[in-house]
Amino acid sequence: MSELIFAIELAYWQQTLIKVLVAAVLIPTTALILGIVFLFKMMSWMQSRMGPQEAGPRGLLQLAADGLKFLQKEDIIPDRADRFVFKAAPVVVLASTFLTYVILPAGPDLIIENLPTGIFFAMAVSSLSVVGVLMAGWSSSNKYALMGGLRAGGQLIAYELPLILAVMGVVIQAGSLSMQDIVWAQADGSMFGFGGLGLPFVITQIVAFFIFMVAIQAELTQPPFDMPVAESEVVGGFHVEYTGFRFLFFFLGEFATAFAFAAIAATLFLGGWWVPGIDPNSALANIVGPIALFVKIMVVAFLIFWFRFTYPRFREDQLQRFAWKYLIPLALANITITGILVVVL
Amino acid sequence: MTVTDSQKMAYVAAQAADARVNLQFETEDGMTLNMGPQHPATHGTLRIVAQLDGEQVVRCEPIPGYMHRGYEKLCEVRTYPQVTTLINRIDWLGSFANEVPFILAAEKLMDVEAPPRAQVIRTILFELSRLGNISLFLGDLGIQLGGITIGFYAFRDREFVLNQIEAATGGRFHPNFDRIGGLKDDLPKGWIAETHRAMDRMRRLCDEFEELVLGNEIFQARTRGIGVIPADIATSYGMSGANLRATGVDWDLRRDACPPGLSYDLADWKVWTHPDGDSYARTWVRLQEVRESTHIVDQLLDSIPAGPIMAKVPRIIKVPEGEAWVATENPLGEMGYYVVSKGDLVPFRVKIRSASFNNISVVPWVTRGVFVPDVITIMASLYFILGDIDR
Amino acid sequence: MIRLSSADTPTTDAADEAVETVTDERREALLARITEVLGDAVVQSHIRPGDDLWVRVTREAWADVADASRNRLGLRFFDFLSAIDWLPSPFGRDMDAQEDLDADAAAAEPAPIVTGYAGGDTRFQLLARVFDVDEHIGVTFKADLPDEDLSAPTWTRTFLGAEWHERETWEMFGISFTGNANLAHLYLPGAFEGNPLRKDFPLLARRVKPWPGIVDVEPMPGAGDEGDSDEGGAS
Amino acid sequence: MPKVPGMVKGLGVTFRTMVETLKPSGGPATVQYPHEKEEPSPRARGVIALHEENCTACMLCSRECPDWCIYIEAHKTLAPPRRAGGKPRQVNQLDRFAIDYSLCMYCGICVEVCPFEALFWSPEYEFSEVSIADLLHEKERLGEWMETVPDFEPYEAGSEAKGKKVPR
Repeated sequence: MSELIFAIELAYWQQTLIKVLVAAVLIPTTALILGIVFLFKMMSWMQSRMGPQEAGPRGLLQLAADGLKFLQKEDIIPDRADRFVFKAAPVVVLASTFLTYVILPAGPDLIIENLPTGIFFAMAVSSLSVVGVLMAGWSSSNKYALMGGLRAGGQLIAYELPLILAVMGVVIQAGSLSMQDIVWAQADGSMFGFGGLGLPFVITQIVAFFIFMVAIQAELTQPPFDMPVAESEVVGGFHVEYTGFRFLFFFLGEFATAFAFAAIAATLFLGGWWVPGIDPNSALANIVGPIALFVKIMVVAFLIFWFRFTYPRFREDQLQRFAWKYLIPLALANITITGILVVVL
Repeated sequence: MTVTDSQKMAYVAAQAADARVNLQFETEDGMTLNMGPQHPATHGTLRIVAQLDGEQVVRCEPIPGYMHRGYEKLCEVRTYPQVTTLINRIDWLGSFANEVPFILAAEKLMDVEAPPRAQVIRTILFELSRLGNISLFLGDLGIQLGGITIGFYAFRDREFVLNQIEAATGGRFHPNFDRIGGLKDDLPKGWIAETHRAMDRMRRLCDEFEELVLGNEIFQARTRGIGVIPADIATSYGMSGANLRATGVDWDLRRDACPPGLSYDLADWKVWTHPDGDSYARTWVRLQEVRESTHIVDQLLDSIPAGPIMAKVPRIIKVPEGEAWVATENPLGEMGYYVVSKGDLVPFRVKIRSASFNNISVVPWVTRGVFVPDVITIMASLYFILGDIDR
Repeated sequence: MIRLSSADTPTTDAADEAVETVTDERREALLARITEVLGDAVVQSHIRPGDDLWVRVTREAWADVADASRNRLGLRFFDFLSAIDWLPSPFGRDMDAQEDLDADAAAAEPAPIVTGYAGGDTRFQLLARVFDVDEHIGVTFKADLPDEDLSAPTWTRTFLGAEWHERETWEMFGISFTGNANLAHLYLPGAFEGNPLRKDFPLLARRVKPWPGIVDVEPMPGAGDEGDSDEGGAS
Repeated sequence: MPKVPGMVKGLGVTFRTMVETLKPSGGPATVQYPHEKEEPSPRARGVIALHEENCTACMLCSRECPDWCIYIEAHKTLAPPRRAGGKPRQVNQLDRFAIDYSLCMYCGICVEVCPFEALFWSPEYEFSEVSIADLLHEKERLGEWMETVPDFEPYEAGSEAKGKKVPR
């Protein structure tokens, strides 16, 4: 447990407080990192420009400045909006992100709460955001928001299924729902009898990895699945009426969720905090682990954002068809084959 | 002045009329989605009122006029050389191309012809403005469909074309370079070589567009079979340019009815058509047109004859009495000017036939029963410039 | 296409056309076909050899002209539809500000209306152009509209694209089209008064501000007026 | 060779561009505007400069301007004779020459019609103002632009146009 590093015995409430604070700091920080590195810098480079340059060294503080700007803005609530629901929606979205962070392991002992059903919990809470999105879309009393919210609702539910089914393959192979156990399973695994590199599940579960990446793209409502927020038709979709810090909540939620999903993908398929050559039981793993996890997250996030900046978007009916007709059968087939192989081998 | 008072009244009445339109739409069945006039999909201020049943469009009507500047009236108080400044701003992306048909109409009435060198340079600039215009279409289409990256590429490479237009004419967007009987000035040194390089950049943009957008399976799923316009409907609506050629009608004013004063016959080129008539076909035809256009420019650049650039015209231009209709194949389609002269300094009547006006009037016909995202695809693939609709 | 000459006589009968040395067989043939199909509806015509063909038809036959063009003459492509107000502008160029003020007073006796190619008897004329995309030949139709009844049959039954053009003509000239149910404002705000493209509609932009070019160089104190125009003489 | 799916090719395009942008030899297509500036072409129509000595207040530019944005005031005065012992000449003394850039359409007709080479285009473009009234440039301001007027470029081969010189 985390308190062991500091060799301090803490009371339960103290532990909880620290954990809450860590998560509360992590969410904006990770969102900022993703926003700066990918949304501002990488997108700019891919479009042959340099991105923001003025705020901070090489413009790295631009997003922080934007955040401050959002905080200063007037909080506008439309006249005919359902005020309570309108105000609650961003909180719901952010809460779902917040809860996802609870089960992310960053080292053998660095985890906020090692739930035995960790990945199941993550899938469950991440689908909470649908509720927030629908609340936002419905309460805004705006047709664009309504259309965006409904599209988002349909899309998030449709892609929740392939997401979970993709995870199932990994779970079957690891034999556990706990995030830590999945990492251990990959660290202890062996490739063709050679155990030095362990067995990142991306090798055996490449189909699941593909489905997972597609599904999180859709869950994040990013291109090519960004029809719910398509700015060229529904002008931002469910958050079209939000300003100031409420919009900031959505923004943070989007990028923190991207980070969380990237972390889950890194943990499930790339071995999480585990690095070949470092004894997972040593204290060193607690220091190298977060760095390794961060690097792996950035690799996954790079893929997510690379797709985002390259592809045009699907139409809503096309992406539904894609989910139900192709992704889900594929995921089911993957589970079946994995199950058979696990039993046979 | 009493007129301003009545204008004030007209404004109030207009607000009320707008409210009435909204009410009328609201009280009918289904949901009415009002896109614009300030909507990201309507680069410019075009309002689209769509009546929806779920996500399906029952009726969709574009409402232009938010940028109507009354050029036909304004032309009646401007002398012939002054008119070109004004009509630059009709299709503001292909601005030089706007001047040409008007100047040709005036030349026809005055019975003068530009010297060969001026004709070739005029044609080159005409094609450059086509490149500047359609390259932005390629980028804009990507942006409308969610792939924003190609938009930046288009802006990046269009810059080379605009730089060439600026280096020759002095104006990036509003060259005002065409004159009755020739051109304002000759080309600066080094321009030809630099333009060849710009053409290479444009061809690279075409390749990138093909790889990034046109070849993308998602893009094809979004555009193939969407917004199909048969040839019969297209001619009935008077659609022109790539929109008409995408319906399979082999009709290009540059080749088939090139007015004297442009020298397309010096180049060896091809008119592309596509039989499908859908959004993909329109995009494909435009992409091929950009490629073809770079080849036209390349060939003409190597065949600029030596000589003067202005024919002998009087300093004070009075155009003899008569009527003339000249249409050219502008980036957006057929643009024509019906100029009526009474032998005065100013034209008596100028009817401006702009391409987007006819091209966009087909929208109510083509959007029945499509989905809301397809409205965006169709509008983007029909490609309009608001100044070209509203004039 | 080679431009041969321009006929500058504004009103030329089809008969006069033969006098000219240059003839344009394709357009003559098209005109013959039009006359054959439309019969009495053709009032007058004019050909500029190698350039264009104008045909003036009766107002009553206006809708038949569209139908015949598209379905029988092969002129399938609808180019545009508009109108001309042949009234000489009572405001001049709106430029010579001082003269303008005088012109306002003189507007009571308007100059005679002179119409263009293919003639005309009325102040307002409809103007429309159709094209044959296979034969690459076009024709401009005109029709007279009497002042007391500015209306014509609609073209929208034949050419769907005519709807917007008719709406524009309706609001700009005040010409209504019977059969076009959707004559709503296209460009102008809902309750705009007046028809801007009529010649007697003033262009406000040119009237609210004095023309800066009217100012002249102040003469030498005590000097005569003879030095007034020496430098400006180039204009 | 099997066909590469278009979606994969697209990824290649964006990745290539990123590498191109980050490469020292490539670099971005943009410039960081206030710190570095692109050189506009010498013919660029940025702002109109007035060479006051050449202006004879003939009013041509003002009359040809489609936007009515040039204001000229002048009076006649006696100038010293050209040759010693000659008669004093009567010339136009320019009192005011102003261009309202909030109306100007940058068409260049005034520069073109000027028979005495008093107006020139300068590619300078940085003269935006907070207040629209400040866009009315009087003759002193227009005279200052004269320094920024570049020399006329030589013409492309085959041209018969005569090169012109900018009075300095």
